[in-house]
Amino acid sequence: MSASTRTRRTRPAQFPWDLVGLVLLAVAVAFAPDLLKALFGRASVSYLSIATNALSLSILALSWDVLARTGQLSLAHAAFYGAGAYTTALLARHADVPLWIGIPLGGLAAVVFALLLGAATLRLRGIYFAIATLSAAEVLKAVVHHLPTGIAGGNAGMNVPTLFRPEFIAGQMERWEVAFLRNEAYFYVYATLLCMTVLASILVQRSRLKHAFTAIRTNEEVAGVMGVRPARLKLLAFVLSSVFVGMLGGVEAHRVGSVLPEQSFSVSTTVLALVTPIFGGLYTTLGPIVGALGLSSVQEGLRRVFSDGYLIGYGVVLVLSILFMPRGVVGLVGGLLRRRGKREAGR
Amino acid sequence: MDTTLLVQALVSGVLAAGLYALVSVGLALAIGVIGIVNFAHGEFFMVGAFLAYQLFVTFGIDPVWSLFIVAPALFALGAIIYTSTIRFVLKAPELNQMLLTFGIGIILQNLALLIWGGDPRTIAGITYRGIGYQIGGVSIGLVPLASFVVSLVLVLGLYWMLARTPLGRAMRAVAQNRTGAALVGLEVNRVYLVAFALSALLAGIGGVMIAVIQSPTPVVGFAFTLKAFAIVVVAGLGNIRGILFAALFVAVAESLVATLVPNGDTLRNAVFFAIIFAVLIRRSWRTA
Amino acid sequence: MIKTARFLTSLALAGLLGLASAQGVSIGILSPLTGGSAGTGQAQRAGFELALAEINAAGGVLGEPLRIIIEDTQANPAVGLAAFEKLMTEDDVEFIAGGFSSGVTLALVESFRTFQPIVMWIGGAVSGIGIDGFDGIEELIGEEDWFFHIHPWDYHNVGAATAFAAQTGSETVALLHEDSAFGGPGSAGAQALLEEAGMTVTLREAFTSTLLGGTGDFRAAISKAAATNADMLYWIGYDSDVVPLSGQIRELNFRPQHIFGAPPGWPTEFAAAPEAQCVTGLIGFMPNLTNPEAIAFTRDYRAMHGVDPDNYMAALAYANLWAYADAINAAGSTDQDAVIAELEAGTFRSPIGDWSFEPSVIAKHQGFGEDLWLVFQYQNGVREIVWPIEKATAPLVSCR
Amino acid sequence: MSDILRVTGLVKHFGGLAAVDGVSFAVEANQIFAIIGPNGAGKTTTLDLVSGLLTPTAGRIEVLGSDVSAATPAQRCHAGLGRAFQVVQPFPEMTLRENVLVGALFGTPGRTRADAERRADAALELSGLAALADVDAEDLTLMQEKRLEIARALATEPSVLLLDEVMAGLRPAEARDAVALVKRVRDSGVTIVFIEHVMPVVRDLADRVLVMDHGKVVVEGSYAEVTQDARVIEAYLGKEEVA
Repeated sequence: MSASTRTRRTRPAQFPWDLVGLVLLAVAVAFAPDLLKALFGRASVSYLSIATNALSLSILALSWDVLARTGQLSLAHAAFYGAGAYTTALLARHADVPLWIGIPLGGLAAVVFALLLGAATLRLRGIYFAIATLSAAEVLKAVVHHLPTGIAGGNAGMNVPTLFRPEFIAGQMERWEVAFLRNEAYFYVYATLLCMTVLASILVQRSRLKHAFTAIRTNEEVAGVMGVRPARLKLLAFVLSSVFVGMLGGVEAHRVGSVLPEQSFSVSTTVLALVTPIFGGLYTTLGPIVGALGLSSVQEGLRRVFSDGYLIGYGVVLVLSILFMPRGVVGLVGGLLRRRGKREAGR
Repeated sequence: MDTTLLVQALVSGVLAAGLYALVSVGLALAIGVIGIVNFAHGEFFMVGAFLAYQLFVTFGIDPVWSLFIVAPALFALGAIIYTSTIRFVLKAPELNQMLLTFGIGIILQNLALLIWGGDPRTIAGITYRGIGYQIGGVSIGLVPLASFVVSLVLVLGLYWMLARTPLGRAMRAVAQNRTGAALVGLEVNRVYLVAFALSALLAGIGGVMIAVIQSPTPVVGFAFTLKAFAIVVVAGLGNIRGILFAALFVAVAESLVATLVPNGDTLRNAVFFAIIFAVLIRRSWRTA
Repeated sequence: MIKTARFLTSLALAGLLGLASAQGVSIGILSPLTGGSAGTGQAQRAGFELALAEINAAGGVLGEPLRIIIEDTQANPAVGLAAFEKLMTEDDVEFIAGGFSSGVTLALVESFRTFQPIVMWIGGAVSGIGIDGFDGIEELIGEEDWFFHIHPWDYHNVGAATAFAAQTGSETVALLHEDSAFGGPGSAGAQALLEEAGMTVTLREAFTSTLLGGTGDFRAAISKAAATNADMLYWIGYDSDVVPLSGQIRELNFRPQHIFGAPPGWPTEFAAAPEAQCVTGLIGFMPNLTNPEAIAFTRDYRAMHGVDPDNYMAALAYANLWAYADAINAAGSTDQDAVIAELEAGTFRSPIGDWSFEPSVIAKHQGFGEDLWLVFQYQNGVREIVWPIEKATAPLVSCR
Repeated sequence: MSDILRVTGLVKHFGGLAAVDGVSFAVEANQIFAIIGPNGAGKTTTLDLVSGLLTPTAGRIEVLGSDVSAATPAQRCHAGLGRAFQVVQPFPEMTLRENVLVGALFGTPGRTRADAERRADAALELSGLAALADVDAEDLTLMQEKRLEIARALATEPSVLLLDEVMAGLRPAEARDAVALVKRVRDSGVTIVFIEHVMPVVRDLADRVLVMDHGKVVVEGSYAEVTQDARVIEAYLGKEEVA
């Protein structure tokens, strides 16, 4: 056997690149705001804002991927996001609880919806599953839209207070530094949420769940006969996936100051959740994150260069990427490394 | 609720089913024969609408006639897109195909935005948009009636083609068994090409109709495609007759709810997707 | 074709522009240039570009050429927020213009408060007044010194529409409205005002706009309105709803005396459609206004962009940029207090005529109110202004 | 209780068709039990019913004395049923070891990772696949795939192993290897129920033989007994395998 195949063993003695990566990620995001500030001064406010949007996409993508590892191609991510956003907004509006409570409860609401949806769709596969989840998401959107105005604001939506309101003290700091403090705080919240998602993903990948998920994805019947309990694990994947999206929806509702049916349950949220991991590399922890950072950078870069039609370039990147990197960015890089490994082993 | 309103709701629902079915069969062809989940189907629809618009504005061609230009044009566009991209991902996982077609959709949509702008366009100088035949207080619109008839003819024509012609038989053979079909000497790639181009053509014709009914915009295809996906799936992949029934059922249900319930129009999508969800879930739990 | 050319030039010049150093005054603009609201954003940009060319031809601002930096919000709150913060911290602008979509505006409120640049806004019409438990833009930042709102508030829109409706002689009105933050609160306000004016609202019925996932089959809602046999059909929706609604009203043989629509804009070519005949609409600017400013604006806009300024957002954007140029020039510096003082004191040019900032219900600085609005009527393929009477180019005719 | 698997009155209707129609049989511990019959006799359906992939219309299935008729496939696996498929279905994205590890990890609840890995290696060893442990499962020959099917099922530590035509498509030399493998498995203490078309294999392996036709049991007995049975000869008339 060549060295390359041996490295794919699942022995516990293997070096824990993933956990080290998570620690590096945590350290990197911990220092990123100050580093950006030191390097770019006031522009760091803007970069933090863009980075926060990229983190948001990463959470969306990675959580989608976790669910997809069981073969469940969900088109309900907007519903998880919206359920979290609306729950958070409702709590902020009607219940006198601290704002922070709303976010985990937003995650919880998403989990409840996900469990109901997951249980109903257990027997559906492939595109049938996808369309059923899409339909459920559209129905939830309509239900929220048609809740009495006094409860959820109806078509006008609801205001959601900001989580951070750093105070401007004239003479002590500049206005952009106040914005920096707020963006930094949001950045850390998003980053924490991403680290939690990454940790969940890593724990799945390191545990027997990885094999169970892969088995269910590739052949649910065979997996069942081999003792894997598909129903239970598919629901577990739904929980792991929805909880982070729900919390993301809650945090984002605070950050953008409002929830609206069209905005909080937008199909484009679902589509981005699906497209990003494919671009980056499916069924891995790294792929969806690389995909999110990659696509965010591509789009931001293009819009800075072309005032018009920058999204055409974005579309071209997507098309070319799938033609030339069928296994995503991570798959391409991994493949190149493996090939090099094989060559060296052959020497 | 008086009966006139009810009958009107039924008539409107039945007529709306035609366009639903037309958009759906094109998509069904792509999914059923080639196995491609085409996220850009709505953009073919949109391109068809803008072409009809442009032909009207530039050459004064009535959409009734531009149908015969737009259809081959979309066939060609479908063929080009198939040859340049789709055929390279036939064996790739369906998620890859989704990303590819999503990318194609973004390109087409933003090209349209660049060329035609974001403002809604209008094919203005046609006389038939507002015509309705009044029968006992119930109105039958000329445009919806015509689009219903054309859609029905096309869908049945496709059904006939799949059942009776050599090309149709080839498509069914390929749909059922890719490797087997290749063995009996069918040029699978050619069949795929035609199926995909035909799918774009059907979308394009739907687009011409929509250009008459409403305003072409870069995002005009979205609402229809979302529903078309659901109809195709609920009918069962490759089941053309099922599409007709599914389209009829959901369109009439939508129309009834929109009419009978206060603010019912805003419940259309909810009704539509609730039906789709219920059918899919029920079916999955019924079969053991 | 012009747009394609512009795209290609932007390709070529992108690098060069990036290198050009920012002397002079820069104004940051937020606009939805892609997505479903792209039409509005593009109209705004066209208006800004025309004003920019004129301002710079007239000597610029403080003796230097004025610069504008347009950022696409995609009508997405998170994207809009990042775009605003880019303008503030990377481009170091001190003045913000543009705006559309209340969702995006609400996302910007907190950051506006932090940076407190002068924000002169032509979007975000949701005042929040009259909606229980919801704070709109006027309620949130209307009182701020640095906030200047040019576009009328929702109650202005409805007030103008109702004033028009009242003088048509209609006694009964059926109200159809799209069901988002635009048409929902708007229709509630409209019903209250119509009833206050002594009219009977026979029906208030919501529909899903084609812009927001509807498939454009409005027959159910129209049938219900027709069944009430109202004198006037008054609808609030989006631009892309105009054609299907108007067609289906005819098709269903609904013949009220007046068909009155209040979308943000009207599809340009619709005038030539037979079913447009006698339809009336609320609009902020018309190319056939006869005041000299409008004639000049329409002429120059056509020369620059090759099309008519049909979307009134172009006129508002034009007014927006000129107000900045005039106020900064009058202040003689970019000092914020001085510019605010000039904005408060000044009278500015616009295609609609001279205007200035006055207080509204809450807001300290409100540009246009009900006075912005015109009602036109499609009469034999031409859009005639029928209201207010002093600007009318033709008398209102009944559809019956 | 020496019957390790007992099936009573098993019925399965597909629409109006009775694919399995009142099948009953019992398998004793450490037996090799063959199910034979012409195509469409309902053999694979019977195995699918036993392993829980299909829900029976009627009937009862007991493993080691406990009723598993309403259990999920996973629960039956945990109760001691292992299954190898006729159409080999490896998980292509995994290596052989990972394929087998799935069975080892999940086939018996509460097993530690280290234990499971040991058992997976043992199953690979027993199936003669140890050398290929790190190869991707998509790159196998048919014989290797069949071995993998068995290894995977073995890793679940079954009391009863259900084998569906493991010899189909194998060359004679490979088939001999497979027979030896099945015997080794039995010798390790596993009861085996297998479906087979190749009669010499049945003769070499089976302690008892159940003959099915049209969803019903024709006869059950030793190889010698059933091959003498007139109904069996009729059912197989013209089939050269009998000869």
